[in-house]
Amino acid sequence: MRSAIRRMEQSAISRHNAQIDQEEKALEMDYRTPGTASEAAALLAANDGAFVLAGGTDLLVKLRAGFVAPRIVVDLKQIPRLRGIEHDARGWRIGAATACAEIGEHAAFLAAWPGVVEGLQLIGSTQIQGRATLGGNLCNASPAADSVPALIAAGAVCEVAGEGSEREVPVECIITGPGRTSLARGEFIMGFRLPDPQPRSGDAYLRFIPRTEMDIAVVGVGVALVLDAQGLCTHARVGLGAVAPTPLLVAEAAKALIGTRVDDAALKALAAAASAACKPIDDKRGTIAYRIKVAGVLARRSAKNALDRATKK
Amino acid sequence: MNDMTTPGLANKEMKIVGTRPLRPDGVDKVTGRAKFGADIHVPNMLIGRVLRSPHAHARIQSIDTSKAQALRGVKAVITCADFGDLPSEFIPAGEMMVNFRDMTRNVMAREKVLYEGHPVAAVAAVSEAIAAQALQLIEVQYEVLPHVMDVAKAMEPDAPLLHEDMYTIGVEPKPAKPSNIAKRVEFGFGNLEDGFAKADVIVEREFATQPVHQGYIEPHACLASVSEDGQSELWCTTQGQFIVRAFCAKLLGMEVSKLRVTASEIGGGFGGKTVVYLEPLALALSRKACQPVKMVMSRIEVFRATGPTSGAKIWVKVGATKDGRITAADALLKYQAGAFQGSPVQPGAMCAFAPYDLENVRIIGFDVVVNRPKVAAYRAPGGPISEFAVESVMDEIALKIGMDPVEFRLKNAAKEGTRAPYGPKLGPIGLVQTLEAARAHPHYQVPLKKNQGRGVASGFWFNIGGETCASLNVGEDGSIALVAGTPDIGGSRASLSMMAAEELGIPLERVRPIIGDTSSLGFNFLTGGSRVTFSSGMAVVEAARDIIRQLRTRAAKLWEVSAEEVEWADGHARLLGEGNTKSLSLAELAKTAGKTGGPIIGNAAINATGAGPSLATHVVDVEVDPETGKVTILRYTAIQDAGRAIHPSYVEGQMQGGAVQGIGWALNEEYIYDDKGRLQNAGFLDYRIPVCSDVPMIDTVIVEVPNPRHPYGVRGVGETPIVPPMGAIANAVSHATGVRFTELPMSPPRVLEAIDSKH
Amino acid sequence: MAHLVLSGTLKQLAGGTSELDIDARDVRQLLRQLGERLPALAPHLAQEGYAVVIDGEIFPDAWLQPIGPDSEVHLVPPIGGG
Amino acid sequence: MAKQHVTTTVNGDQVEFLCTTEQTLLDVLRDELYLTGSKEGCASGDCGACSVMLDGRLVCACLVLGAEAEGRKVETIEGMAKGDVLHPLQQKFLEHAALQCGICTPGVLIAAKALLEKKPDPTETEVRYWLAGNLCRCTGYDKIVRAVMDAAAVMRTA
Repeated sequence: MRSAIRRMEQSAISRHNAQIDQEEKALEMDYRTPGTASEAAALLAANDGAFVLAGGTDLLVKLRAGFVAPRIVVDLKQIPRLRGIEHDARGWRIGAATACAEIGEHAAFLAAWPGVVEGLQLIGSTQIQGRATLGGNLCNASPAADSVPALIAAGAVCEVAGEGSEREVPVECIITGPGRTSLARGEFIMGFRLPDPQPRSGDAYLRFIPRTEMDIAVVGVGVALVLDAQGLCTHARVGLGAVAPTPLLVAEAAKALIGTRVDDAALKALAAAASAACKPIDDKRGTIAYRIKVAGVLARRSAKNALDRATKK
Repeated sequence: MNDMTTPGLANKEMKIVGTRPLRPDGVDKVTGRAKFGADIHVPNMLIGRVLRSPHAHARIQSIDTSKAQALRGVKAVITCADFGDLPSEFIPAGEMMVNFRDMTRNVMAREKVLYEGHPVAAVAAVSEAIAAQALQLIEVQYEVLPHVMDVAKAMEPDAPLLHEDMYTIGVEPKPAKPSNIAKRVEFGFGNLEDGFAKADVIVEREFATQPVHQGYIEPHACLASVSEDGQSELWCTTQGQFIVRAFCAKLLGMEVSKLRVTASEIGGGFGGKTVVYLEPLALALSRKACQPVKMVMSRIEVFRATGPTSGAKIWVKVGATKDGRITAADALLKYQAGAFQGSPVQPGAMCAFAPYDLENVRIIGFDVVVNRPKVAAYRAPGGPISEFAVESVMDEIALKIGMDPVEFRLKNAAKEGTRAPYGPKLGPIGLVQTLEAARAHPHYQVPLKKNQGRGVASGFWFNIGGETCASLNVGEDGSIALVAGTPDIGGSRASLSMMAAEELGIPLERVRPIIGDTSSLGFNFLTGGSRVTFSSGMAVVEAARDIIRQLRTRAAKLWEVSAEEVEWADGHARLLGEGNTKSLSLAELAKTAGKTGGPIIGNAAINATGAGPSLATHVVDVEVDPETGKVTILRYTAIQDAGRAIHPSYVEGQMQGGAVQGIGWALNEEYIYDDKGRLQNAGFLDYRIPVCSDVPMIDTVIVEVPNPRHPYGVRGVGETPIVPPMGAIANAVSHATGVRFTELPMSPPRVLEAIDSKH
Repeated sequence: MAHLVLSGTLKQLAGGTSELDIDARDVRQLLRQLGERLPALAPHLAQEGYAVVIDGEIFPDAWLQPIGPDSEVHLVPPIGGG
Repeated sequence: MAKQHVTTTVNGDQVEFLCTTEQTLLDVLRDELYLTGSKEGCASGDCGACSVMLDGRLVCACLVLGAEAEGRKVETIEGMAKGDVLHPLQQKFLEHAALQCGICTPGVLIAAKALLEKKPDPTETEVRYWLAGNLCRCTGYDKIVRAVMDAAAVMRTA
């Protein structure tokens, strides 16, 4: 009798284990390193649960915390077109999987777009800089991504690759909500295009964090502006981060600067417009009231930095 | 008990004590060779993982582990059923009064889960992945109960009750109803009414602090191996291998001699590694699986389920005359204990006004349970919380009567013979010296600019002694193996070797220190209470003197004289008397030890008493951004009475580290829970401890008022440095902004709100 | 006779007694006599593991520590540390 | 579970290992190669205790997959001293008592070495910001910063 029970238990357990074997197989995570964009697009399109790996600074954290369970991890870093910084007739091109540290070390790009570099250099520690990428920072789709407001302000455009397709999309059109992007299945970002900066132009990025480093932005503001020979602002773009479900391009804030000398009155109007554009939440990093107020403060300070740079050019 | 005083100590010229040699364990630590808790692997090892409660408060209706047990690769699953229940009584365990009913429930929930992260089951499996999978197969049915996180709310009569059988201790008659108030304590003397009647100025304020975590960088880790006959080995990161042995043996119903505990190198503790979490679970899993089990906490688990120290609500009222003499001081402290009784409200109450010489004083404290992890000791447990509030009020009084805050403190400073608020008279202490050093320091004269402020605060901590053993084994070449029983958490192998070498009169390099396991020495209380350089130092000195007695006897035998005719000086036995030049070095005596009676070892087994309080005064300058509320620390000077600094670099290190932990506590560190009692910032990203770029150099001044009850005058320095920072910084921020800050942390949103509401 | 001073919680538990002279030559004798003279206090002292303070120096768990004839004695809760 | 076969260079030696996709470089270093000098303090890139060099770049080993090490060069704390000669940073950390518990020390040393290779004469502020990703709870950073500055001075004159 007892042995019969034991046999029954044994068979139940072995059935259970067989099921687990199958589950294990199903849970197995594959790792691929495509060498071309089309190979990568095909892998991403063909597989449910395919995740892109660029710098890994977000994906690996989510993986360890059990927030994601990829079936296949597609490492894009072996695709030559996703690496490096180039300059051509259209301006600057940055491979989407280029490490931020590498971009920060590029003297000519730093001279051209100091605000963009300020933003991307604020992504995490020195160690994170060695891995984090612009493509990853954007596609992680955090409202607080540090590189995004400055890229938006700079008018950066993404090269989006898909299965048999390529298209260009403005940075501000990629993130559609926290953790969500407008990219279709199989699509990924290959690179970022930035124009050559115009004469008498300047850009800047500032963020607020409780410490001096290592925090996620409570508020981030990128400002890019162009002056005419008389010092009047002819063009401006303002990007805001961490104050709404997505980073924002704030036309009203830009309007506050255009046609002015970026004087105190204009800066005050800019701050008011930036604060008015905020639709933040209360969370562990800041309150609604705090974010709205500080967005205005940082918009003003950031615009001043951009102005200083434009005046020196 | 032990008379270890050395008359004329101050005049004795030191060769090693007070210098700054390289630490003996240093090379291992800069090369990655040092083995910390998670750094060992043994054959046939399993990986253990813990299933934790997702609820802040719930009744456990059932736990079904059958599916997890059946999973291939799972070797053991345990729940509370694997631990015997223990009655609610305080019994001494390793020098502490411990309620094992609570401890067994904290390591593994029984009837209820009392905080998010409370363990409910654990598994051991052949791999981490299988262990993780097994956890998902354990089915727990909960009846979710209302929870309470706030200390004041938990004290209300209709608050959700954590323990149906908790009746407040310390009130007569015993309360008729159970409550979340575990204990009421009161200290003080004099007549408050009379005192306040004499005051020209009275300041009365309420304060709030948040729980803060010790924040050691090394997560809890251990490896347990129980053999079929019950012989057990445990390797773990702990502040006290003997305490771990005492706790685990009791929880698992083992004889202490069957359990050998080895302390790994410890990657920070600050009080947080004075309790057990994983250790009894790993032993229980290993006992069931008959294989070694390694367990390592994730950072998330560390935040959810270990430490922290209490959050609190505090009320303080102080009266003083116009000329700056305090006439009365009153305080009410409500400390969160976490899920089980035992907040540090008692020492917090004892310390609150201890830096002051008072005639009329009262402190009342409440120990209150809430649905948070059980608090653990954290550097000067209880002191920083109450003294933050008191130091803020003292600053405000000084401001009101127009007196310099250092001057005000000097007028009221406790000194030798002052009656402490907890009763007895104090021995020699160095508070006045730290205040005078603060006033004389160039920092105190630096002019301040707009939006900048300077704050001052003093702090008191007791320091402790306790049971301690040490042995010194003389090798055949005269080198010394030093065995201490207190884990080295910040350089104590250096200070202990230095005292041994100084006593014996030999070069430091001749002493090699190790931390012994629980079978190599008699019982040692843990590394904590700033006791190691004091107590283990005392034991080492006694062991060294034991050796010297033996060496003199050996030399006397060789010279055929009596031991009284032989003195020990500069590492040599010397024959006393006019014209005698006979001398034998330690190495020479060691070489012939076998022929003169056998190997020479020095032992000490003591209960160290006579620990002296260490007092400190900190000065800090801050700048506040009036538009964002961000506080920047511009300058920081920490001044402390060390009694005697054996290795000044490591004394400074304690002062600097404590100050920076205090900066974190003051400005950014806090626990953020959602409305269901789930922790929202269980990681170093959003639990914001100071990073390197957040702080300036921390200037230090070591004051030395020797402790007459220690052979080298040592007081112990590790804890006091975290007492003054919160008060000092709050005072500085208040002066920079013109708004009095009474809530920690002074995070940017809170500071900005206060500045804005001023206008 | 050593002079014992009780304050705060202990005074309340001792029914308001704040000072008493005790003929004790060491800590164990002191605790034994306290048990006889203030029975309400004794269980509390034992459960909490109170330490004896003799002339300003704290002695936890030191039964044999001598108490001088003119000593001032206090009782304090045990101090731990971090 | 199927494992990846990886060939890589660690501290100048070619090594091979098998790992699953989810195993990080830190897991591999510690649990497969038994190089336990790199520590896990957070597993999320916030503490820097696992700092290593990957093809000459400072990274957190907990944020790199083991499989990504294929064909790369990894440098860890175990390779910092040459024979019995400590690196000047290691020596200065000992002289300045720039460690207490020592758990963060390997990561701090690797990060500081990367800084001095890039910037031989850093200011205090540069040192502090470069090391902001290396948490230390014991020292308050004072002696760490001094040790790095002093090592930099020694290395410049060497």
